[in-house]
Amino acid sequence: MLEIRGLDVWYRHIHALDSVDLSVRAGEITALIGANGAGKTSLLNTISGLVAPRAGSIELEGSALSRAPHRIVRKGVVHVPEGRHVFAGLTVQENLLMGAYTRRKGFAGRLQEMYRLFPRLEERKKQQAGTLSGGEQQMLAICRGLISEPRVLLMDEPSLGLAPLLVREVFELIQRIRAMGITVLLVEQNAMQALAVADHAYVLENGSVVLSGTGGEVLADPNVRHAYLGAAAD
Amino acid sequence: MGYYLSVLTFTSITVVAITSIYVITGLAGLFSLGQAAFMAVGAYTSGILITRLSMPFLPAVVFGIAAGMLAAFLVGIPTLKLRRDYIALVTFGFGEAIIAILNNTANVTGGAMGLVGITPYTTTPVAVGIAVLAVVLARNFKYSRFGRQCIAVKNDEVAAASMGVNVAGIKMMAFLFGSALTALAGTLYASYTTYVEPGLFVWTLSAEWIIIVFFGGVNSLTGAVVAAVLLGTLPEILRATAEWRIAIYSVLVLLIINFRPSGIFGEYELPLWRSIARRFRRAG
Amino acid sequence: MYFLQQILNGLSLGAVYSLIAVGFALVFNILKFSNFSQGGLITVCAYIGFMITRTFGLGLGATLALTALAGGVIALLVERVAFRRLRRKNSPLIYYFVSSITMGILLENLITIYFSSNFYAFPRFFARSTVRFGPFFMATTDLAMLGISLSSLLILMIVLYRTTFGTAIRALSMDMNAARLMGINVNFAIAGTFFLVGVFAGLGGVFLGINYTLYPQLGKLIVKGFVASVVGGLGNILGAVVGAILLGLLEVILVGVPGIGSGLSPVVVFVILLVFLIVRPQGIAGIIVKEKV
Amino acid sequence: MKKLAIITIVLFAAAAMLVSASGQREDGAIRIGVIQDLSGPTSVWGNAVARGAELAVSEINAAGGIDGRQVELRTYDVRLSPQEAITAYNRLVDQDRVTAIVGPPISNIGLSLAPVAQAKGVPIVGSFIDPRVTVQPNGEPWTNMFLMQPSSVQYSEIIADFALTELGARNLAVMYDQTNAFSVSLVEPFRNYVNAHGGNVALEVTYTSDDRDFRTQLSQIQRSGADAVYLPIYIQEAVLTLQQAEQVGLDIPMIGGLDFAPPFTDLLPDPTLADGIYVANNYSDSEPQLVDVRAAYMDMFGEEPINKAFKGYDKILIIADAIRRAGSTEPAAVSRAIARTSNLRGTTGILTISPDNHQPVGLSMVMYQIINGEYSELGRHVPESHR
Repeated sequence: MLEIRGLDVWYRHIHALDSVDLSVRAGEITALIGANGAGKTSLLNTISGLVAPRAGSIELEGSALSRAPHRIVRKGVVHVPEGRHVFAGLTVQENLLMGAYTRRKGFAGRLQEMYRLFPRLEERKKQQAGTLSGGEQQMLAICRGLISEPRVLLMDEPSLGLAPLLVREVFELIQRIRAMGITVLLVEQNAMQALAVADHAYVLENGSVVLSGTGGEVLADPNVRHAYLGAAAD
Repeated sequence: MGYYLSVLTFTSITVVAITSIYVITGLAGLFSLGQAAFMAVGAYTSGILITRLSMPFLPAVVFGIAAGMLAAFLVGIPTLKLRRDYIALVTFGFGEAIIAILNNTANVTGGAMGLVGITPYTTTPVAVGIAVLAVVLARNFKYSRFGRQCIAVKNDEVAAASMGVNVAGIKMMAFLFGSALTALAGTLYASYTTYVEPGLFVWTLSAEWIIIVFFGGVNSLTGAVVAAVLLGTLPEILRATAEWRIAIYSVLVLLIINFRPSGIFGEYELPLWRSIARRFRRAG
Repeated sequence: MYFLQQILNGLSLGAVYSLIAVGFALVFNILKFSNFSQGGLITVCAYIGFMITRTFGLGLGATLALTALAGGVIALLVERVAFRRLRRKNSPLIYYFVSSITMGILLENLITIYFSSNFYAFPRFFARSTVRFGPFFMATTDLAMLGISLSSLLILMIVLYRTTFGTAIRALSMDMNAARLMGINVNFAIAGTFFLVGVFAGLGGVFLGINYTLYPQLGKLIVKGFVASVVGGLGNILGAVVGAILLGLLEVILVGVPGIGSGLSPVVVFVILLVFLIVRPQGIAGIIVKEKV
Repeated sequence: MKKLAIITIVLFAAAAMLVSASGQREDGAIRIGVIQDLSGPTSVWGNAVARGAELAVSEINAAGGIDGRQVELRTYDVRLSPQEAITAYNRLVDQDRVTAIVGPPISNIGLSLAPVAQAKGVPIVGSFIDPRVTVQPNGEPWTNMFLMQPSSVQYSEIIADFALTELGARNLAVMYDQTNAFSVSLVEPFRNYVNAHGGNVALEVTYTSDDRDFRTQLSQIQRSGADAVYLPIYIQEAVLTLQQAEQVGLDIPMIGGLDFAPPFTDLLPDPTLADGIYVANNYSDSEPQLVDVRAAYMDMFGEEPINKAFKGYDKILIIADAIRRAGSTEPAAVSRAIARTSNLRGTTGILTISPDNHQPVGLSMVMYQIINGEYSELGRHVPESHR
């Protein structure tokens, strides 16, 4: 579905991504794990057009993906950013309206779907998003991404800063998103859980892909166990 | 010859003013829209002392600088703790207030009709000498501990504070030092033109100085000084284009800001300066 | 009685300031800097409005509409020339400020070059120069200005709070990158905002021109709009209007205070400003709108 | 980084060289400098003076020049800045080697030029209204500064005398711009004259150049019971004042300064708003030589000349006359000749300059009353003490 070849990204003098190759298959959850600063977020930002690569190509179903964020969203590639980034001063409903900015037709119907998915959001639809709890904001951020009926959903650290109970809820949701037929590219620090739900996984280190395989294969890799799961296993 | 000397003198005075903006805006990241008012304070203090008390030049300059620093201290205490956007507004309001006071104390300042007959002490060598001195002082400040702290505060106040920098203190120090230089420029100006009036020190002059600093490169003292010389003389070079020259000047500045936002010099400093500074540090 | 009349005078002065302050607030809202090119823009619009009436002999309504349109187009150009590249390069905010001041100087000087060997004034649009309400009166142009600035403000509010595009502009002002990720075309939305700013400059320019005649430094008044918009709460539109009206009232009242008069009122305004910013750094807007500080 | 810096500096240096090389004098032409605000807040006047001077020079050249030599103008913009004025003066003197200079109608510029001109010797003929521009604190005239219109003292005395004798006003009010030197300079002599001649200045109110609402001041004037109000103010504020005076209901006679001269009534939304205003102007539209100059100006520039344009014209006449009388283009000789200008017929009156204070002698002002939006001439007014 999404083919990334030789992607090179620089921030002034910092080499953030070093010829990264990666493919995301349709209908699967692809997980991307790695330490802080490994380049995971840079990769998502590059796919969604926030960051311009110095070299490399990104193709969606065989045709090159535009570099302008609003065209990328129109193509159905939607990014749920790290740290939620809900529009704090807008109401919940307005946030969802912004999510549907590129596909306003049928918004009312899809809004009801989202509210069915998360009744709590409906209760708070007139409330400013900044006043929601962290978990609610995360749900809002995901719904805001889903409401445009994307084909590929890029999710950056959806479980960050959430209580364990909520973390489990998020991972259940991710599986449900896959069940809806939406392809997911998931960036997670919570490697154990991510790999458990992922069909495919990539490990990034210092801007390069060092390992890839099915979720199970990567989970079984001793280096990965040592580097990323050590703490979780203890 | 007299023509070149007068251009040189005015350019030197501009250089002194620009070093002050470099310290305040370039190093400490404070954005003063009322800096011209400190020039007015320096100019009027020295001008009044010279005309009314027949004070010699040097003490008049010292009093002028002291008055400028006192004003900066009074404005700085409540202001420097505010968010940066507000500092621009407060300094702007201060500038307007100073002009209002100058206009309303006509029996001392001459009001709108200006203060005339200031003895022309500022000769070209004096102005050039003081300009060089101001640049050397600013350079030493930049490479001193305080200069580095200023830059840290400019880049990230919270981080600087966590590293033990006294944020409010360092801002105040830069503001005081900068305003002393601005007032110095004012004393030179008054004793060169022999005539000052409140309308000379409006906020647009402060804005012009900021434009000059950015033109040269806000992170480069070399750039600020070179820009002061270039842009200070540009209207002179363009004199023959009459009413078009300020338009040409603006287009040039827009081009630089747009296509080279770090200014013509970026972060570059003359190597000579750096090595002198290093020697200073070793000696100090 | 005298005092009530003064308040009426202050309100009409505040209406002038608010047209300017709204323009400041709109740009600050999104790009987080005080756009000083607005003064030049207002001056250019005033002269354009004058040329339009002189050439086509149009009435006030048509002149306002055409000038607002022209103002919008010029504002788009200003955004393109002075700010778009800065945005693409992610330049620090202070560059926008420098760019905007320079742009303002450029616009003012272009007007100086073309128009500055004589004074010009708009023809008279209203048969009666004042409207009386019992013992009170108000200049017809002031009343029209108050009416048009309030109604255009209302329209602006409807656009911002009731349309998807307006919501997108607000979203953009809160989190530009998140707005990008929603598929909002940021360049387009910012251009749209500048168009609105230009429309306000067009309206303001014509009214300033009618009231104060035409001269190249007409835009100098924007400093009042600047003060009002900061006092109102940076980037808050309603706050800017309230700030502008308070400033107008304050100035009119101070003139009547013995010992202060017009001459020392900048000093009093400065002291009030300082106290206000220390006591209430979030601006007036904190009281009125809960939205962002 | 270094490359761009070096390129910029080299370009500047080249431009500077080019500019300083352009200062060569053409053979035979007499060069006259013009220092004006072509940009900045007083650009309207500066441009008008410059155009008036241009017209005068083109007429002189068409008539064969001065003593057979053509006249060439060098015009520099100083945008209301003493700093620019000083460098422009130095440049005109040192690079362009001008014989004399047409000065601006701005006293502040004159005040900063007086000491420089004293030192460098090239005379300036200006319309600086502040007497300090032409007279030093010790009472001696500044050698090279000349005024060609009534000084602020002469001017305000003419108006004060008119108010007292012709209007019969006793209680006078004054409203002026506290931040404007022109405005301020016209207040004190007015007050002194009125008080010394049996009148009384009942109220003085001020505003600043940033103000746009004068209704409070105008109400104060109305409540003061003054018979008439004197308004030595700039044209934009004059327009506002009249509109707002109507709103406040202030309808005592108003006596305006030069800024109430044409095209003032054209700027009003309704010219009849100015009815009842008394205006002092430097010249009369009925004088025959003015008609030709006005027609020529409109021909050349496609617009009506304003008051300052005629002054620009006359400044050239004074300089040309002095060069002819001196028989030389040496600045010092021309300066001495200007100081002895006498009975020169200009557009703004018969010009005679006093060698004692370098100000014009016996220059009357033409008084007008505006009736039905039209200027109606009341004749020239000269106080007893000026004759």
